[in-house]
Amino acid sequence: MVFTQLHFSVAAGGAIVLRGPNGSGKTTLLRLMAGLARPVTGQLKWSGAALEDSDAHGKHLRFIGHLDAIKPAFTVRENLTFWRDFWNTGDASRVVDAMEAFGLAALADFPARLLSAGQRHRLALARLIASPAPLWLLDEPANALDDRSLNALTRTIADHRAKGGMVILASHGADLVSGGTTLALDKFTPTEVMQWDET
Amino acid sequence: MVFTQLHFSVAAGGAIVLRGPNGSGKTTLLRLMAGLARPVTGQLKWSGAALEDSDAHGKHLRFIGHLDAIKPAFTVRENLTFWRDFWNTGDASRVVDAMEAFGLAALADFPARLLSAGQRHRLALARLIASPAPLWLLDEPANALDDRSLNALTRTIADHRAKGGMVILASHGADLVSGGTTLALDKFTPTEVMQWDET
Amino acid sequence: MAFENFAAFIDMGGYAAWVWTAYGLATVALVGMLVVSRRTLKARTREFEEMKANRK
Amino acid sequence: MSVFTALLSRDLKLALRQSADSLTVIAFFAIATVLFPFGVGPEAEVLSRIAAGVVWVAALLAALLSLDRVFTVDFEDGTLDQLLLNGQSMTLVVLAKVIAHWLTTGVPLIIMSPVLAVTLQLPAEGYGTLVLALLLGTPTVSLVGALGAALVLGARRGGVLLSLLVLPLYIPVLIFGTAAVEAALTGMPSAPMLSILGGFALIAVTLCPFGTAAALRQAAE
Amino acid sequence: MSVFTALLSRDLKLALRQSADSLTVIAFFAIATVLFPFGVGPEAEVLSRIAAGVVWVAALLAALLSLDRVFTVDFEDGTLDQLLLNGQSMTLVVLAKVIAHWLTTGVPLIIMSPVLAVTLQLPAEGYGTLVLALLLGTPTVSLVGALGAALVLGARRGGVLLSLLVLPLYIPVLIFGTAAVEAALTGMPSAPMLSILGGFALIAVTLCPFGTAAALRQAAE
Amino acid sequence: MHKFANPTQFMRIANAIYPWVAGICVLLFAAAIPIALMFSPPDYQQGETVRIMYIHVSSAWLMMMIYGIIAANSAMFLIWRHPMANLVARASAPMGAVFCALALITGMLWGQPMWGTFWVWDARLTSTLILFFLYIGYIALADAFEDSERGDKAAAILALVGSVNVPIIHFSVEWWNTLHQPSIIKASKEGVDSSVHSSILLPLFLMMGAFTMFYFALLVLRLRSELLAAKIRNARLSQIAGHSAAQPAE
Ligand code: HEM
Ligand SMILES: Nc1ncnc2c1ncn2[C@@H]1O[C@H](COP(=O)(O)OP(=O)(O)OP(=O)(O)O)[C@@H](O)[C@H]1O
Ligand SMILES: Nc1ncnc2c1ncn2[C@@H]1O[C@H](COP(=O)(O)OP(=O)(O)OP(=O)(O)O)[C@@H](O)[C@H]1O
Ligand SMILES: [Mg+2]
Ligand SMILES: [Mg+2]
Repeated sequence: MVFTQLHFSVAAGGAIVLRGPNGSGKTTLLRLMAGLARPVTGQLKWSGAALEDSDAHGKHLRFIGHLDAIKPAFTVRENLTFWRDFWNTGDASRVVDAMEAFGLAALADFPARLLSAGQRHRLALARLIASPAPLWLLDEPANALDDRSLNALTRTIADHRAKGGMVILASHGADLVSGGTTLALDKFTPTEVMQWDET
Repeated sequence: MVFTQLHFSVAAGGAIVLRGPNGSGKTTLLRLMAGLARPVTGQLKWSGAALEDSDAHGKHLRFIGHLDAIKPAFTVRENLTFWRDFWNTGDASRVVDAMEAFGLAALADFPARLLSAGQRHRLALARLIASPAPLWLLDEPANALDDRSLNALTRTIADHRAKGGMVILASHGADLVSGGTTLALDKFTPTEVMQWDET
Repeated sequence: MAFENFAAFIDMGGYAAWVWTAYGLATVALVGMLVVSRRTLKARTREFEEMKANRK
Repeated sequence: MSVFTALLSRDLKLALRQSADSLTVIAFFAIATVLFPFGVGPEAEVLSRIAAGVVWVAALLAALLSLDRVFTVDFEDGTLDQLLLNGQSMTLVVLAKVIAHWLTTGVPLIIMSPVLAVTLQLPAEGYGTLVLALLLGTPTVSLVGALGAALVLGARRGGVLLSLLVLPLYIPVLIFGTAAVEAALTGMPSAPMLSILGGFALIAVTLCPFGTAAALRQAAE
Repeated sequence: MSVFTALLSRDLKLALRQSADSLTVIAFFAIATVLFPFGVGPEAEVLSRIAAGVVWVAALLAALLSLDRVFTVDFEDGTLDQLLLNGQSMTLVVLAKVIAHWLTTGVPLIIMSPVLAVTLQLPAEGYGTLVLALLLGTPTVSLVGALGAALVLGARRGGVLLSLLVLPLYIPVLIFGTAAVEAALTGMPSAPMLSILGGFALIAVTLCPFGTAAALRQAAE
Repeated sequence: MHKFANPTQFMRIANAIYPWVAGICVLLFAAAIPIALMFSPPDYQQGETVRIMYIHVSSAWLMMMIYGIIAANSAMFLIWRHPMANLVARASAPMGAVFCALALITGMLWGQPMWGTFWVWDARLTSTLILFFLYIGYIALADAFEDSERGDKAAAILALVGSVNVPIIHFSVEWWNTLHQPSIIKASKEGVDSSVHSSILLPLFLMMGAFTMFYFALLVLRLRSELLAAKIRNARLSQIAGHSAAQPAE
């Protein structure tokens, strides 16, 4: 699939908000930027160099999508600890910070199976703090969050940017960043990989 | 689980909005009202009579929860048609009306697997129109919807109430009903099933 | 010519069942592939032409 | 009845559409049976001695496999909640699911069985009885299995629990099922065993659907 | 290496916590083997004749069962996406998953096998070789199976396809695995068969993880 | 190389050589069949059954060659994403499966009179059977996904991994001592095996050539229809794409 004519870049501390109706390709674009999908034409660059090795690209980013990658059998703490150990950035104490930032501290030893929808989503977001990375790709991070958590998220994003981090997020309603670029996706055009000259 | 001291009723054409932070028990309360969970003490009444037979209670309501009950292998149309046939209220042509109301008509013959997050959610909501019932229980119906679809939902709810229908919904942000009662759930207190007198 | 007469040719030194089945099946397989491939090609061509015509 | 017919036809359609589950079962049945000659060696007399047993065991294992998933998918994607709100009777829902399960796995197993019995060199006298015994035995397998599957829904050790609950109940079916074929092979009457199998099916059909409905209601709470 | 150790320990912990999957496999193995005396009859000489074959077939089927789910759960709940973004190497991820799978299913199967061989009246000379053969054969089973499971992720008939892709590749393992036990029983050297099994494992370990990693990457696309 | 990646260019070349390939194929068959069936002498050991060999060995050769072609094209598809390479692999697979079945069946038809059994579990027979299953798996996997691109890639990976089997088939007679015949072609070069006479090699080579040309000719036909199928899919996709961002009426 290709997005025809899309050029943009994020500087350190910058933010991009993707907007557009359902099915306009926000999720698809975010996955592309995460390196989970490959562009048919065009390329992704990181610090000026084209990205070839998508294995290494994963180091630079955290992607939080519609699916929350939570194991219901593990407690909140175990879920977070696993991802911190897996990426191994930030030290182990950040797991606690992350739970505090998203109001999960009281639920730390609950199995994730018992969480409400909003709590699950907050647990997914807490990965951003537990194991830091410069680029955050967030797909509708405001979903199912109550007002308090929304504030917490806004604050977290602002902190991240203040430290030179970058954020690209898709959103329908809430305004989660101040002073970012807005990218309006309008109509999504999937095309086949194969291209030929009609003669 | 019990909610201590919760009394409320909905009249025909009425609406209740459940509000409260994540984990305050909105989902739990909605499932209770659907008859999917049973209250430990207290009772549900329908038209003045206590509900004993939860099998029959299902006739009165549509419940749209966090899980969307969509079969990815079926097309949009097939998904809707099955639920209409299953409940067998409203005639078959309503499937088309439902798809139109939620902007799914063009996607009718797409397998549901290909839908974006918002489109899936719209498909779940379309069941409300495809097979009508007097009471609608909606758990965060605004999730993942773009502005247009949000309007469509608001309109659908207004229509339903104008025809004497009842709506109870949980919501964080968007205001989906006008002139309904708001019920603020604050802190959810799960208590043990067993109760006894201290002597 | 390795055979004295036509009957010997058919008999294949007593191995008629094996030899002729092998050749028979090989013929069926090759001709079958040819027929199937040509048929799909024709069907696809027709479908494509129809599609082009409909678009105009 | 709309509940019953709509659900039955949906399940059949789904089985055809994403035949994964029911085809897995059949493929498993076929492959499990065909692996035996590899493992045991191709001698006809050993194989024909164990043929009926192997076919029955493979069929039971295959059914067990498919049972694990009769309700899980619906449970996980929220369909079960909606099914509970059917407004009529949960027993109808259960019957529709069980019949769909039997049609999509039991029947194909029965149809496949003579073919597989050939590869295991079952003597010719056994085929009729084998098919009859499977025909009478598989409904019990589906009914009992559905009850087990509903009981373990959402349980942490679903799969094992299911095997542990259900397989002991299958042993009588297995014993009478193979005994019927043995009888036919040795020229004895197989009718008594077959009627016992029929009796099991009757007991199962009167008891299991209610238990299953109650278990499903419980699982959603 | 954090990727490898974190994932391996998570998978092991998960297997202990919600032991459904790995316990199912063992229960299935045990039950499948134990059902045989019921189906085939208890005569010692028939049973001991087929014992090695039955144990091997049951072990392969049990492994196949568990393989269906090595990646599906992670695929469906979004974990796979995150695993792909590990920043190091997908091959490490695959190795961790395969080793976890082998430790939670292969090893228990090996440990169970002598017990089950007793119920099937395997002659005493066979045990050592049976365990050795399983020890050399099951890693191949896990490696090849993981490749198959990754290839069919999200496919329409995942389960059958997996059987179709993977079971043929298991045939050599089955043949040499039972041949080794046969050899031990008849007093012949079983070392040649065992070394071939080892050879299969070496080929599998050099090829499969890369294929599996590539397959997972494109499954997420 | 990259010139061939363009479907239009590729098909131009393929269509240009098609009549030649087809013509040579017909000529080779016209020569091979009478020589194989009538004019070549029976083998001193195997008698007239040696005539089965011309088909057996030709099909066995084709099934291995086609698998090699599929594997090579799969690699090109995965690495450079040449869409044409994918189409070549997809179009070849069913033919490979048919030749593989033919090799198996003719082998069995030969085995019964020669060895007294249709089947033994020797290394060459087992590995050939596995190749057959790999073909079936490839075809099933390629069609198992709603998204055809996923099927292409999954099948390509399977093809690459499965390619270890091809050398195993070929060298199995040397690595393990088996019932199956050792390689006649190599033996004849060294002049060891007196049974392999030019009177047998001539029809064998003719038949192998005819089979090979048959494959290439049919490949061109099948590529044309694969390409049409891709065009049709593409057109459909762009038709629905216009609606996919459909919205409720304002
Ligand atoms: C089902 C049974 C059989 C199978 C699957 C089979 C398979 C094969 C294969 C795959 C080859 C090609 C090997 C290569 O080119 O590297 C081959 C070649 C050959 N086969 Fe068979 N075969 C079977 C039965 C037989 C029998 C019964 C005979 C003769 C008694 C036979 C004689 C030959 C000969 C002479 C060659 C040519 C050897 C060479 O050039 O490598 N085959 N067979
Ligand atoms: N394989 C495919 N072929 C054709 N169209 C596809 C395919 N996969 C997805 N689509 C279409 O692409 C769109 C997916 O877009 P995406 O999920 O990126 O939307 P989104 O902007 O994230 O929407 P939402 O706001 O609902 O989350 C959908 O309209 C879907 O129908
Ligand atoms: N079996 C249980 N035992 C104890 N607590 C439970 C149990 N099940 C759920 N809970 C708690 O009950 C709450 C669930 O509430 P519910 O899902 O109704 O919240 P909600 O208001 O819908 O939240 P959200 O806005 O996030 O959807 C959670 O805090 C959860 O921890
Ligand atoms: Mg989206
Ligand atoms: Mg909720």
